[in-house]
Formats: sequence, C-alpha cells, structure tokens
Amino acid sequence: MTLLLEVKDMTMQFGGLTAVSNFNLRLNKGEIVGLIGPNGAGKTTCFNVITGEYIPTKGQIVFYISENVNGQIVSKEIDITRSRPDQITKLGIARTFQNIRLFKNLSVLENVLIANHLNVKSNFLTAAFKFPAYQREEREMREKSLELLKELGLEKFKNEKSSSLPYGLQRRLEIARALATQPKLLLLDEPAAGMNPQESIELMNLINQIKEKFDLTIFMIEHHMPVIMGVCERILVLDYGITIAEGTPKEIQNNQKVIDAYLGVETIA
Amino acid sequence: MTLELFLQHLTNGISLGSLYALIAIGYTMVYGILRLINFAHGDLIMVAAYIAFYGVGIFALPWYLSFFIAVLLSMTLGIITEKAAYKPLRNSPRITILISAIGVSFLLQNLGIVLFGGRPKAFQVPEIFAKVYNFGGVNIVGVTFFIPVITVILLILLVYLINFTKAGMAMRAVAKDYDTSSLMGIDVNRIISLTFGVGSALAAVGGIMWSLKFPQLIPTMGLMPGLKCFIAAVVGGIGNVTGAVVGGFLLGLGEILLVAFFPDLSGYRDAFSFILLIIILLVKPTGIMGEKIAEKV
Amino acid sequence: MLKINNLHVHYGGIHALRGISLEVPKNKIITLIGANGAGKSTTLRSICGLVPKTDGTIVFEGEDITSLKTTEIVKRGVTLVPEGRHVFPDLTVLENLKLGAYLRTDKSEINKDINRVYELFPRLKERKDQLAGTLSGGEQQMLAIGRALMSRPRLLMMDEPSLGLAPLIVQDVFKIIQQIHNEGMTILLIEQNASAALQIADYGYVLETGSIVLEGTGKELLNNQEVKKAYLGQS
Amino acid sequence: MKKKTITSLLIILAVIICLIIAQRTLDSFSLRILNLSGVYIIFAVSMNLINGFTGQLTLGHAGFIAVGAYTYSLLIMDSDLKQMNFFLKPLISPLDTLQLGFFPAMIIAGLLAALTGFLVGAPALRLRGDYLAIATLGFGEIIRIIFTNTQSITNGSLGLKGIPKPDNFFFIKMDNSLMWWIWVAAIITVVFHLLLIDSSYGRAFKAIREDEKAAQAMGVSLFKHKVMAMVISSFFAGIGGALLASLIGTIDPLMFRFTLTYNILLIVVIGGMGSTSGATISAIVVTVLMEALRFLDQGFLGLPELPGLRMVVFAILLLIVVLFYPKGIMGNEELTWSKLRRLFGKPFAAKEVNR
Amino acid sequence: GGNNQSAGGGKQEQQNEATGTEEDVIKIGVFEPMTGANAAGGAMEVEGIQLANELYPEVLGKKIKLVIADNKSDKVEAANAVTRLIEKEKVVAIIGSWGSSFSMAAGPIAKDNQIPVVAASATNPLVTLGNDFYFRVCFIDPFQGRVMANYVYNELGARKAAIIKEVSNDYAVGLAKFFTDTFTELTGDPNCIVANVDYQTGDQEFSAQIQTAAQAKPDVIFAPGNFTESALIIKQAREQGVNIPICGGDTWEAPEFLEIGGKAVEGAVFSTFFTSEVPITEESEKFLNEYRKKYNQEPSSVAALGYDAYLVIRAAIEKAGSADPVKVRDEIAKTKDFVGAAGIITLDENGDAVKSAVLKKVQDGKFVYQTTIEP
Ligand SMILES: Nc1ncnc2c1ncn2[C@@H]1O[C@H](COP(=O)(O)OP(=O)(O)OP(=O)(O)O)[C@@H](O)[C@H]1O
Ligand SMILES: Nc1ncnc2c1ncn2[C@@H]1O[C@H](COP(=O)(O)OP(=O)(O)OP(=O)(O)O)[C@@H](O)[C@H]1O
Ligand SMILES: [Mg+2]
Ligand SMILES: [Mg+2]
Repeated sequence: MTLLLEVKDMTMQFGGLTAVSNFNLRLNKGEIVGLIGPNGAGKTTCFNVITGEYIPTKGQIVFYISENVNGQIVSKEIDITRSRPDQITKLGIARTFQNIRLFKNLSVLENVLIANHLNVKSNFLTAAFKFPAYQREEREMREKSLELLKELGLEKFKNEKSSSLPYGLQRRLEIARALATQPKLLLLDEPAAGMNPQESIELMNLINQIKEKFDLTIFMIEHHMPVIMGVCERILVLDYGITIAEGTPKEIQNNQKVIDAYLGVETIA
Repeated sequence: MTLELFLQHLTNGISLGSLYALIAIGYTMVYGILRLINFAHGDLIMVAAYIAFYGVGIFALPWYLSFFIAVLLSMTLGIITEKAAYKPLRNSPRITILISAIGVSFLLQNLGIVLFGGRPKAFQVPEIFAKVYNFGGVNIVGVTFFIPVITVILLILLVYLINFTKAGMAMRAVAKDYDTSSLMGIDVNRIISLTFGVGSALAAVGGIMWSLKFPQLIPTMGLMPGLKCFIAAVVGGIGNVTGAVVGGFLLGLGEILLVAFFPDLSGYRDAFSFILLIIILLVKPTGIMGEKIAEKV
Repeated sequence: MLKINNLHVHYGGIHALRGISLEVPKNKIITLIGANGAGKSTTLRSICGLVPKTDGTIVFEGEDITSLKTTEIVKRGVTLVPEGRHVFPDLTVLENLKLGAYLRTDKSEINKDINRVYELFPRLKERKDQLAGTLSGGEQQMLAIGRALMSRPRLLMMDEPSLGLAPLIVQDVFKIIQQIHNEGMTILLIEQNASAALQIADYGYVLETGSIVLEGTGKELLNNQEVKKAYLGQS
Repeated sequence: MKKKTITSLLIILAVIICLIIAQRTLDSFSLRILNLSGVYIIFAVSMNLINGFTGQLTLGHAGFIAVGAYTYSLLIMDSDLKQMNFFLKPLISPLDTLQLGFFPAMIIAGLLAALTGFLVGAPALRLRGDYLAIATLGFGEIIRIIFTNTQSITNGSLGLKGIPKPDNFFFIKMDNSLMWWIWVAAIITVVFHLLLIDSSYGRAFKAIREDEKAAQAMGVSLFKHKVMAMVISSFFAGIGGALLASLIGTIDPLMFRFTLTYNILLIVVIGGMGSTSGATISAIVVTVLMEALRFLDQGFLGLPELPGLRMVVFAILLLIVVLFYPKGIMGNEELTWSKLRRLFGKPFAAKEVNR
Repeated sequence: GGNNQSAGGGKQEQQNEATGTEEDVIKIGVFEPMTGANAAGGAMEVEGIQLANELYPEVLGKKIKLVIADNKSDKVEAANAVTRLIEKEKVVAIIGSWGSSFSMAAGPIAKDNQIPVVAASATNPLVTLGNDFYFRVCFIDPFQGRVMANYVYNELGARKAAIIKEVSNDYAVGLAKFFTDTFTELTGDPNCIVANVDYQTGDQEFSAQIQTAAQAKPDVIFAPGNFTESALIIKQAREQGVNIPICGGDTWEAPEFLEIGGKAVEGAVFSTFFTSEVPITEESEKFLNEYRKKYNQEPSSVAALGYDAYLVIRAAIEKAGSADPVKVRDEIAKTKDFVGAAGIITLDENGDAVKSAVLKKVQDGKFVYQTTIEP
C-alpha cells in the first residue's frame, strides 16, 4: 500500500464558524473511500480545502507522487496546502462539483477538450498559427477525448451543447471531464444526487469501471447509502466538522453514533 | 497651512463629499437591487436639473414647488426607462443591459441637446441656498448646510426602507432571483418599479443639489457626477448604501486635500478618484463595506 | 382541488409537455415520478405560472388559473418548493422565512409559524442569522421547505425535496410531509426516491418524455413491474 | 481542415480584390470611412477577445489605444515636426530626435500597449464583474490624465499634429498605402483571433467565461489566461491606435476618453459578444451608419436643421437593436459557409457542392 | 472648370466642374461641434455664420449655400465631417471649428484636397502652422497672453500672479504659458508666478485650487479656460472670501458667463476680439443690429468672428471671380485691411489675423469696454 494523499490536522473556519476541525485523512493508492455525514457537516468544505479552493485555517495537505527518475521510481511528497486549484489539478487531483458546473454553452466534446489544455505545450502563438507541433497535440487531444467519451457512453452527444443533456448524463460528463485531466485521485461530490435508484446502480458500475480502467483512487461524498455502501472500502463520517467514525461499511452501518447523527433507524432505499 | 485654511479645505471637502454621497446612494441602491450599473443615472441628474430650471424660469413656480415637480417627473422618467429599456432584457446577459443603459444615456443626452440646446444655462439659486456665512474665517455657502443634512436624512430613510421594511426585504429578494421571488407572492415588476422610482428620485434630489452648488446646466452635465459617484459607490462597496456615503465622503475629501497638500498634482485631481478606487479594490475587492459573499462550490 | 387538462409546454423548440392531464384532490398526497428530463419540474412550474403554456387548462378550486401571473396564483394558495432550493443567498435564514410569509399580514401568527419551522428543523434555528448562501446544501433544502410552509399554502408542491439530503433528514422530510398532510395539507410531490414517495402517496403518475404513461394508487405503482424495473432499482 | 483553409484564403483574396476596386473607384470621403471601419474592426475584434470570449468585462481599451497612438506618433514624427509641435515645452531627449519607419513604429506601439495591458491586467484581473469593469475604466482614464499632464512627452492637451502617413506599403510606394496598412492589419487581426479562438487557448478562454471555478478545476490557470487575453487584446488595440493616429493625423488626450471605449463596446455587443465575425461586421455597419445618418442634422424633407438629431436617432437605433436582438448580429457564433448558404439560398449551395 | 497647375489636378478639375455646373449655388462648408462637450461654442459660432449668410446670401450672382456638419466635439468626427464636406458636398471653402484640436484634425485633409479653411476662433498656433490652406480671423494665443500680462502689470500694478488653468484645454495651456513668459519678462522676477494649479475640462468644484492660489498671496489670478468653468471658479472664489482680481481670455465673452457667474464675476477682466460698445467698423454696427434683431440677445465675440470668417471667404470668391478653391485660397491669403465685424483683418504669412485686441470688464452684469490694444 502506498500513500497518495494525507490531510493532517486540518481545521477550516469561516468567521466564527468552524466548518471542519482537526480533520485527518490518509488515502492509499487504489482505494475508494467515502465521506458521509449530515448536511453541513463539512464534507464539501474538506473537498474545497484539498482542491485548493480554500486555504485551511490550520493543518497541512500533502500529496505523494511517484516519479520516474533515471529508471527508478521515487516517491515525492508535495505540500499542496497553499496551492491554487489549477496547480493541484495539474498534480493529479480532479473533482466534480456538488452543483453541476459544466461549461454550459460549449459542446460536450469541448468540455472534455478543455480538461486537456493543462498538458498543452505549444504557446498561444504557435497554437493560433497551427504549427505542426500544435496540430499533433490537438489531434492527440481530440483522439483521447473521443475515446473517453466513448468509454462513458457520451460519444453520440459529442457535438451537443452540454446544457442540453439530461441531468444524469450531465453528471457523467462532469466525471468524464474530470478524468480528462488524467488524475491520480478523483474527488466526487454527491455524484448520485438527483438520480433515481436505477440510475444510481448504473453510476456504481461506472465508478468501479473507471477506477480499474484509469487506475484511480477515489474519494467521494454521497448521501445515497446504497451507493456509498456498495462501492466504498472505507468510510469516514463527519458531524459538525468532527470525524465521529471511520471504518468499513459494515462497521459504519452498525455504529450507534453514526446511526444517531446521520443514518437514522430505518434507511429508506 | 493655517488652521483656518485647513478648516476651510475640510469644509469644502465635506461639502463636496456629501454631494457625492447623495448621488452615490441612488446609484448603489439601484445597483444593489438590480445588479445594473445604470449609466443613465447621471442623465437623470441632468433631466431633474433642467426641469427644476424651467419650473422656476419659465413657469415662474416657487422654487420648492419646482423642485418637487422635478423630483416627481424624474421619478416617472426613471420608471419609464426601466420599463422600456431594461425590462425586456431581464433574462439577457448583464452586458446587454449595460449597453442598453449606455444607449439610454446617449439618448437622454442628445435629446437634451436637441430640446434644451447645447449652450449652458444658469441655474437660479434661491437666496437661502446662495447666502454666504462666515464662521471664524471659514466661509460657507448656504447650500453647504443643506446637502449633508439631506444626505443623512435620505440615508437613514433608505437604510430603514431596505433593511427593515417588507418592501425592502422584497427588493433584496428580487435582486437575487425573479422566479423564486414571484413564488413568494412578490410582484416583481412593482418592486423593480419601486426601486427605480426611489433611485431616480434620489438622482433628482442629487441633481438639484448639484445645480444649487454648481449652478450651470448643460446636457452633458450628468456624465462626470455620474462617473464619480459611481466610483464612490464602488469604493464604499456597491450595493451598500452606508458604504456609498463613506465612499462619497472619502472621494470628496480626498480630492480637495490632494490639491490642498500637493498643488503640483492638481492636474491629476480627477485621476485621484480612480487611483483611490483601484487601491481600495485591490486591497478589498468588494469595496470598503461590501460584504464578501464567497461563492460556495 | 387542482385539475390539469391537456397541458402542453414548449421551451423554444423543445416540446417538454405533450398533453398532460392530472388531478390533485383535496387533502391528498399526489406524486409524480419519472426519469430525468421527463417533464416533472416543468409541470409544477407551469402550474405556478413560471413557464408559458402553449395549450391546455389548469383549474384550481374551480377557478381557471391557466393564464394568471405567478403572484396571483400564489395568492390563491399554491406554493412551490423549487428544484435546487433557490433560497435567497444574500438574505439571512430568518429573512428567507419571513419572505415565505410575504403575502400574510398576521404578525403574531407569522412568528408562531417561524417557531414551528424551527421545531421542524432545529438546524435552521442555530443558523437563523447566517446568510442563506453559505448554508450547506441540505440546510438550504430545509430552508426552502420551511419557507414554503410559511405561506400556509393550500396546495404545497415540492420538487425533489430530498435532493442532496442526509438519510436522517430525508426520513425527517418524509415524516414532515406526512405530518403536514395529516394536518390537512394537499401535496403534490416530485421525487427521485420513488419508493419513498409512493409509500406515502395516495395516488401517483408516471411521466415519460412529457406524457403520462401510467397512473394509479401508490401501492399499485409500487407493485408494478415496469415501475419497479425503471425507477425502484429492483428487477 | 484543408477545405476550410482554402475557403478562408479565398475570402481574404476576395476582400483584397474589393479593396483594390475600392481604391480605384471610391472618393476620399468613402475611403476615409472605409479606413475608419478597418481601424474599428481592429478595436472591436481585440476588445471582444477579453470581453466577449474570456468574459472579463474590461473598459480600459481607450487607454491602450492612446498608448499605441502616442507611441507611434512620437516615433514616426521627424525632429522638425516635433519642434513645431512642442512649442510650449520641448520634448525630452532622446525622443526629440528619434525617428523610425512606419512598420517598426507601429509594432513598438503595439508592444508598449501590450506592456500597459500587462501592467493594468496583472492587478486588475483579480477583480470580477462590475468591479473589474470600473477598475479598468479607471486605469484607462488614469492613462489619459497622465498623458494630459506630461507635457514634455506628450505635449499635453495641445496634442500632436501633422503625424505623417506612410508613403509605402512594405517598401512599395503607392497612393493610399495607409489603406493597405489598415486593412492588412485588420485582416491579420481578424484571422489571428479566429485562429486563436479555434485553438486550445481559445477553449480555455471560453471556459473561463462559462465558469471560472470549473475552469480552474480543469487545470486552467485563471491569472495566466486572463492576463494573456488582456495583453493580446491591448497589443492589437495599440496597433489600432497607431493606425488611427496615422489616419487622423493629429491626436490629443481628449480623443481617448472612456466614451471611446463605450463606442467600441457598443460595436462589440451589436456584433455579438464572443463572435469575431460579428464584431467585424458590426464595426463596418456602425461606422458607416454614423456617417449615413448625417443627413438628419442638416435638415431634411424640408425640416429645419436640428443638430443632435443624428445622435438621437443613432441612440434609438442602438436601443432597438439591443432590445430586439439582445444577442447582437451573430450571437456568440461565427459566420460560417453553411450559414451564408442558408442566407443566400440555393445558388450558393450548388457552388459549394461543386468544390 | 478651373485651371490650376497644382498636383492632383485631375480630381480637382472634376470637382470644380461639379460646383460650377451643378446649380447656381456656391457651397461653403461649416464644421462645428453642434453636440458633445463643446456644443455651446459651436452654437455661438454658427449663429454668426448664419447671420452673415442671411445678410450676404450671394456672390458672383450665385447663391451661397451653407452646409453645416456636426463634429460631435470629437477629432475623428471632425476629420470625417471635413472630408465629407469636401467630397460629398463639394464645398468651395470651409469655416471652422470652435476648438483648435478639431481644426487640427481637419488641417491635413483640407491641405491634401486644396480647399481653404478659415477658422473663426481657433487660437492654438499649431492650427495654421505649416498649412497653406488654413487661415483664421482671430489673433493667436501668444498675442493674447502678452496683452493680458501687460494689462495686469501696467493697469493693475500686479507683480505676483497665480494661474489656475484648464489643463486639458490646449487653448488654456497655451495662454497660460504666454502670459507667464511676458509677465516674467515684465517683472524681471523668475518667481513672479506664485502658484500654478490645474483643473480638467468639465470639473465643477474648484475650492481647493482657489484656496491654494489665494494662499500664495498673488496680486492677480489669471484663469484661462472655458467660460462655464471660469464662471464657476470666480463664483466659488468670491464665496470663499477670495477677492483677488481674476483675469482671463476671450472665451469668457459669453452671456452664460454673466448668468452663471452672477454678481461674483463683477470686475473680471479679459481680452477679446471686439466690442459692441464701441463698434470698430461700420460692419460691426450692422452685425450688432442684425444680430440683436435675429437672436434677441447680445452677441458673443465668437459669433462676430464666425460672421467675419464667412465674409472673408465671400470677399475672396468675389475677388477671385471664380469658385475655384485654389484661387479662393490665394485671395484669402491676400486679405488685407478687410473690414469685418470684429475689427480690421490682415492675415500674416502664417494665415493668422493681425488685429487689435480689446479689454473688457464685467460691470453691472455687462461686458464693458476698457481699452483697445494694438498688435
Ligand atoms: N464560504 C463559506 N462561508 C461561510 N460558511 C461556509 C462557507 N462554506 C461552507 N460554510 C459552512 O460550513 C458548513 C459546512 O458546509 P459544507 O458545504 O462543507 O457541508 P456539507 O457537509 O458538504 O453538507 P451537504 O451534505 O449539505 O452538502 C456549513 O454550515 C456551511 O454553512
Ligand atoms: N429553461 C429550459 N429551457 C429549455 N429546455 C428546458 C428548460 N427547462 C427544462 N427544459 C427541458 O424540458 C424537458 C423537461 O424538463 P424538466 O426539468 O421538467 O424535467 P424533470 O422531469 O423535472 O427532470 P429532473 O429529474 O432532471 O428534474 C427536458 O428535456 C429539459 O431539457
Ligand atoms: Mg456538500
Ligand atoms: Mg426536475
């Protein structure tokens, strides 16, 4: 097991309000970890801190990347606590948003192409004047993007405006777009929100599938228990910004504190 | 610099600042509710001033009656402007409404030229506003007393209206979301008309006060006050009426003191407001009293 | 109480509703289920006068409200909890609730109702002076429901009230729906969580691409094979 | 891909042929309007990059144009001319004797404007929406006020006069070479913007316009791309400024008030935010229209003359366009063959198929 | 058709034919700011031009038609307007424009097309410099600056002066400079200008500038600038208890200066082109009477200058015996001892009028003639 991301003693305050306090997290490569908790517990805030949207009041975020140095794999730790979101994405952490944030007026394909921009090496002049090097890059980008769309079953919509897609497919496109940045770690914020149970099942399959295919580590927030219990190997529970439990789905389901704070007695489908 | 002179500068600064503040609150209020930089606000100032002028000059009305009518007519004009030029664009990108506002401003200015002529007119200042008082070496013109008082009264009324009345709450709701507001039973059109009415009335009062202080009317007279007071509003935190007053005073005092202490820089006086604006925005991107609403992701 | 007849709605070129007819009897819970984009939200929004209708009639308590303005419809006692919360972000929680009672003038009753909402959602009480825009997703949903209740509606329409809510809260929400229903409220409910909705509903309609394809009592639909397969995730 | 290139080249060729015809047949008034249209195309297309495509509402264009115009003028005038102009306060050295050819002067004008764009953009683009708009407007005005007050460099409010026109086009001597400079610059501006928008950078700009947070989450550096758009935009504004100075032959700070920015913004919006072809068409239409409406001022149909009527009518026309076509002529789409075909009907389509 | 030998003759010829044969009218173009910031100045000038056209509607047996083009107080528009007048309207000569910068924009176009232009009131020396086709019937800033410096030195006995100038106005900047030069020469004191403060066109609040100037204890304040701003400056100065004499230039001579300034401008002294109290010429008398009849108010000096510009062109056409622009230009250039409404006009080699200036003072709400100063 290799460590991929570590959140050390992170606290996030807004004015007087402590949204997250002393949050600790160690994500290993290849894991799918869930983050649950009542509304307003601070889950999205955790994501926002990891992705650089907020700079935490206290604590440290460390991302571990392995590099190939002279044929040797060397693990390097990078402190991303104060990095900008785009820098963090470039390092290999991608996310989806709780409220879908697609580029509404752009086509499905363009949405994915934009995620490839971070790897473009040509400068704006050679890109504008379509130098051969840039043409090669553009061609590669398109191929990769189309492949990805095919992978996620979005290929036939590639020229449609993204806002014209049905909701479920918009969620899918968000995931596709995040994958296009070639992340090592994928953060999903309530991917099943607004889906009916049938669609949720399809989503679960999709998550498992992309995890294998892209060799991902996934950290996800979700309120649909079947989804979270179905795909996660490990779950963290937040309440009022404090981690109240951590464990396998089984352990969590039977944890009295979690039941009181979050699950309730009977779980409705 | 003698104390006397400094006091004179200070008085001048406060006098100018309160005038800026007065116009800025109208600006900021319309902006706060509709998120619209109403470029035509400055031209309403002009229209009000001309109406007041003709009321006294041609129809020989007593000045207070003429002023009152000017406020009333400008209010109507403001409401009509909204209905004609902004309402059809409510669901368009904001930039389009901005252009529409620039169009209205163009129209009013050029109509002004066609109707009133391009030559300046001298505004007749009633005696009580024109009288000069001397307090221990500091000279103060009558109108200088009135402006801060009127500004403060209007500010208090406005703060009360926006924050403590139902109509005010409705205004703030409409500012964010027309559909949901109408779901609350709010008549969105009426609230917007109300906003424009109040905003235009404030512009009119500002215009009249402006002409009392600077008794010279030309159809383009609204351009500079419009811009300066918008800056004052932004400096204070646009959308925030108290901020507008703070911004207005800061601008007025700053301009005067800049020239007072650095006469060599007097040519840069108009740049001062912009420099202040830029510095403040860079330090606090939403102005001095602007609430930072974090965009939650 | 509410009767919709042959309703058609177009968004530009999109024919979103293709002749829907349905009925909401007094004191009942009626639910609309259907896939994403079926036209559920559109139905509710057109009842409130938020979208222009191309054809059909909507009758509320014997009165034709098809072409009334939203304000007028709301005055007659119809309230919508919109999809995606739509709280007023720059207003405090308390002000949001007060706006729910915009058309009411009975001050003391309003205060009572505010307290009642606080009882239903204690979290809102804790956050009553916070700006609604900074609430978490779930908190905003609670606020949207609370705000709708403030108008003391005769017909309460809810568009996916459980969206993004924690399971415990979802249970609460459904309990509250039942509770206010027991107090005599008529409810028109849209839910992705179809089984939960059908369990409490008296009657349900299934929408597919702008048309009603199936209807029946909650129980009937729950046991319908098609419904089971398509919406309940069971096969 | 290939076909697109060929058709684009054909269009450019057609434009050039039109220009040759124009040069031979048009009187100097129409030529002037033609040239002015070219300059406005440069202004509008460049402003559209930052305002339309990148979605950053900036109102400082007049300032960048001023930098370009002054840089060019000070570089192109000979020392006698400078001496005549600076009769109140002499021009500082080495500017007083420095003189460059047309092309280098124009390019340096663009580069200095771009540098100004960077200096303005780097701090200002941290702001958003209306705050950005008013701050950039402020920067533009500050530039103008500085130019008014630095008499020994800009000649202050006296302005510069007698700015020479180029007498050659890339060493080819010809009448009206300015027209060629202007239109070649306009064509390059349009083509460059079309190509840029079509590239990965263009997509990044549009992504920022659509949703900043999401763009950032996709790895797009907001600062880098916004500033890049601003710098490119101001470079072309500077080039346009140089050409304007050359066309008018005299400049002074009052030419570059924020109303100039408004006028360009208006062209952009009428053309359609985020449409290069729209901005191009609209620049021509607006420039020509302003002149075409002149008859209104002079009294027509037996009406007495009413100065200002032209502007009133112009304002009303503007409002009508904004109210009834809020997305402008082109919306945020580009003019394409298929659209033209739809517009002109079948004959065109047939030709297209043959190709 | 004309038979000029100059370059570009082809085009010229065509044009002359057009003007000659079209109808029996000769067109004179006018480009003035009718809208925008300088609309007031434009309006005044046009009044005078139109009056002249009414009184002298014909030349060489043909009607003279005025074609007025608005330059919107904008350089680009000014250039367009002039090109249009030349190309579309085929005018023989042009009058304009109020505001030297607009005239400067028109200069090269007139020169290239060989159409003479006579400015009425553009006083910036650059307007006519190096341009054979540009003339003016007013004197230029250096002269006016000298006149005022002499006046304050000799008549007011001033030894220290403060300057408040409209820094974005070329006219004011020039006048201030020439005033300073002469005044320094007269006093022999390099520090005779004790304060020098600026404001921008369109500003309305000047208290800080006034206080700064007053604090330096000058004997006189010289405040060249637009009449509206200047009236406000004087008014505010008096309100602030600053009672130092304030002087300015010809722009002040407008009824609005009196109306806006009210009692405050009493005693203000400025130099200008002519006076209605002591009509200089018979033409002045005629102009005055007719102007009062037509507009029901006192004329401003720029109206008189507009009137003169028209007359100078008309006389040149008459003398040339043809409407050929180049010939007309040559005749304009020869203008000598021409009797205009605003004085006797002789054009020097630059095309600038050499004429006397008069000083006026505001007394009892009127402009009162003080003295005439010869060039
Ligand atoms: N920018 C902000 N300013 C102020 N308070 C904030 C901000 N962002 C979040 N909060 C507060 O922090 C708390 C945690 O919010 P967060 O969005 O992380 O909750 P969450 O666990 O994602 O809830 P949900 O499941 O409902 O989405 C909430 O009480 C919210 O009001
Ligand atoms: N404002 C709009 N403009 C254009 N099309 C719209 C608009 N709103 C909805 N639509 C389209 O109308 C159809 C019905 O949408 P509606 O929102 O009513 O579906 P829904 O059943 O509520 O779906 P969901 O479960 O996603 O909320 C969809 O195809 C949608 O794309
Ligand atoms: Mg969340
Ligand atoms: Mg819906």
